[in-house]
Amino acid sequence: MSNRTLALCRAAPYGSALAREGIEAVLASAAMEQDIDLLFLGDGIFQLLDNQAPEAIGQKSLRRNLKALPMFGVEELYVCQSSLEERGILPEQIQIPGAEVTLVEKPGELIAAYQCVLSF
Amino acid sequence: MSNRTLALCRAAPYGSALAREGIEAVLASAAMEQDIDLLFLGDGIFQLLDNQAPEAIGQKSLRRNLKALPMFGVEELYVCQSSLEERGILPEQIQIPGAEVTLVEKPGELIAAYQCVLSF
Amino acid sequence: MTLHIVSKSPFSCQALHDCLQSLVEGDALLLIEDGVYALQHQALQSLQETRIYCLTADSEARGLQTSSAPDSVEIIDDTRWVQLCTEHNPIVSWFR
Amino acid sequence: MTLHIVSKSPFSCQALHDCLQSLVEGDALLLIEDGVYALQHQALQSLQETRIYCLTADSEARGLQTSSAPDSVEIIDDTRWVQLCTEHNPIVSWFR
Amino acid sequence: MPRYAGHFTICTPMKFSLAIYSAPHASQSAASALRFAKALLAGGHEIYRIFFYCDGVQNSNMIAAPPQDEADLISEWQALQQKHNLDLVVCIAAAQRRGVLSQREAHRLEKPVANLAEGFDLAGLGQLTDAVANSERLITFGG
Amino acid sequence: MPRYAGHFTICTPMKFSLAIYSAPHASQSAASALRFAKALLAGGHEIYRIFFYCDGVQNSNMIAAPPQDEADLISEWQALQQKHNLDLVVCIAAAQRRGVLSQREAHRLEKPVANLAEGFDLAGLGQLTDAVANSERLITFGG
Repeated sequence: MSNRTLALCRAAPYGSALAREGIEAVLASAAMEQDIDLLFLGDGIFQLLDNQAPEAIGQKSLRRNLKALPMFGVEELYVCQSSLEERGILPEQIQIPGAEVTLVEKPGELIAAYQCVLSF
Repeated sequence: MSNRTLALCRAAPYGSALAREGIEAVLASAAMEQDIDLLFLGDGIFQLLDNQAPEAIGQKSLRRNLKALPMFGVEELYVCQSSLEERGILPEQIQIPGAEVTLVEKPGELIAAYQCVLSF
Repeated sequence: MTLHIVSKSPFSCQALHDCLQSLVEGDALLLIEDGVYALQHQALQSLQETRIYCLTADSEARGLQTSSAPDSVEIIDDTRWVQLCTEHNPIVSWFR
Repeated sequence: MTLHIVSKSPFSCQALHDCLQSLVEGDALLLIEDGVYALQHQALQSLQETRIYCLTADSEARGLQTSSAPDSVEIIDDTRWVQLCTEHNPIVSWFR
Repeated sequence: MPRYAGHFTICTPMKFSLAIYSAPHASQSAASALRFAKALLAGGHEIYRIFFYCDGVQNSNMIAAPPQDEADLISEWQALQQKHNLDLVVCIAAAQRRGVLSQREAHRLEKPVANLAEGFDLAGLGQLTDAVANSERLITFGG
Repeated sequence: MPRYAGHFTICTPMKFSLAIYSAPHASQSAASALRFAKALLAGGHEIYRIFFYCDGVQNSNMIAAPPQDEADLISEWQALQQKHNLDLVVCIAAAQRRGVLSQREAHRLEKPVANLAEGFDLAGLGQLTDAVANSERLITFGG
């Protein structure tokens, strides 16, 4: 049995551990060659912002983990367009090398295409 | 030294432990005869709702703890008026026997009168 | 069809807002834990096309008057919760 | 004068909203942790009378462009944070 | 007025897995998960796995001692595990960070004591992936 | 453009207390509290007490073992305590519920092991009240 899985990433990085632990779960899944896609929605889009420098707050960069995604075969990242707009973030601020960012107008339609959704 | 203290209660009951642990801290303080007042603001006003029946979710009634406040000398409860209105709750739904509920229009002015604010 | 489970208060958290942005016609919405405070929130009034469910254990715990909730809300027990989960796929939790 | 410390994102949490409802003229607002996302939020634009501070460690951690923040925002280090706490009383934390 | 409806539909048994992210006392969601698990089993469904992640690993901390009149979720999970032979898996990395260790992990990490409750197993995130792949429904309890 | 201002004002030392409600790894707030405590001490201020409440009690769980490249807040609190003789008080009721026990509590509650880190003391909520009464500033770190 195999299930197409969507990781729904809604947590901002650093303030809570959820963003990091979500990406770790996605990487584990991708390493086992399970089909897994990511949808960044709400504050989750802040995970993708460039120029993160969390050393002074004693944390490791989460973007380093995100950059590992393409190496594990996750090459397409879905991003909720209205979440971006609400936060005044431009698409060029959230690029991940080796991955294609696809803006999603109707996240509900994307979600409906999966058998399993893991919320983070 | 003694400090006039305000407990700022913003958590809804049951969903998280913060509402309960906040009231427990207030009761401990009142039992030691420290001056402590309570301001219910935001979802904290839901702590005061009548007819709570949390047995089916495996919890004890938080209102029982609130009803103990007057016995420890806490007889005045401040409630943010706009928080009530935003949530469609009427003042008569949030009465605690033995305590007087005072609606507060400007919570900031109340807060400014205290030396210490404990947030819950 | 998706089942959306919302467990946080719409008055203090964006969970319901984000969920409603992700609703598709035919999806169902289940309110649990502090999510049941949505019964007091106007966002539900606008949801004409969505079946809305609310866990009775959670609304009773909080002393919420379900009689003032919109007609479209069905108050359900845990058995029905399980059944909703068998009837829908995927199941999406909105807990922050 | 009160120092209000907000540590949650205004886009997902009511902390900043509740805090602003409780601001009095002369109060100061300090953004820490996910509270620094308020730099991207329009709520700050309307605060003409309030001194606003933002922890540099937290805005840099998150890659936020402080250059686009309102002029009224002062980016501060931990030493200044301590000083703000000595200068204000009470100190109110808004963390949910 | 909302509708109160009685439902007695009999449905085909399904294979469920749960992912639990919250500690027993901090939020209600672990308690909700336990109630849901009981309702699943009562309804004749199969629980393939319950995966404890993030703060959810605290559900397996055997030295938690809630007051007598409060729910004791850890004991309840253990009782349910025994009765239905459940697969209760605790994420090993999340548990290490949060101070939930098996004897073996305590030894390996040179910590003096272990506190993983009986009935729970430490394992990697692969067990979550495996649960997703082998379950018809996966439900997340977080927050 | 916001103003970047240098401030070198010397201020009178004050007596601070902190209340910490969050576990080390779940949220950033315990780490913020630690940074703030260090800045307080560096500024010549006095810390009357640090009170760990709610999930904050996990800051004293000695068997937490974060990976080498992640912050180890428990050790950092201990080091700060030793250096400055800090009064680190953990709420005994909150700790019981969450599985953080001293030897004495473990014995009393008939639990096989204890995990309270050295440098921390278990005590009642009265110690929070006392901190409020005896400090010029109290700051809450929660969420």
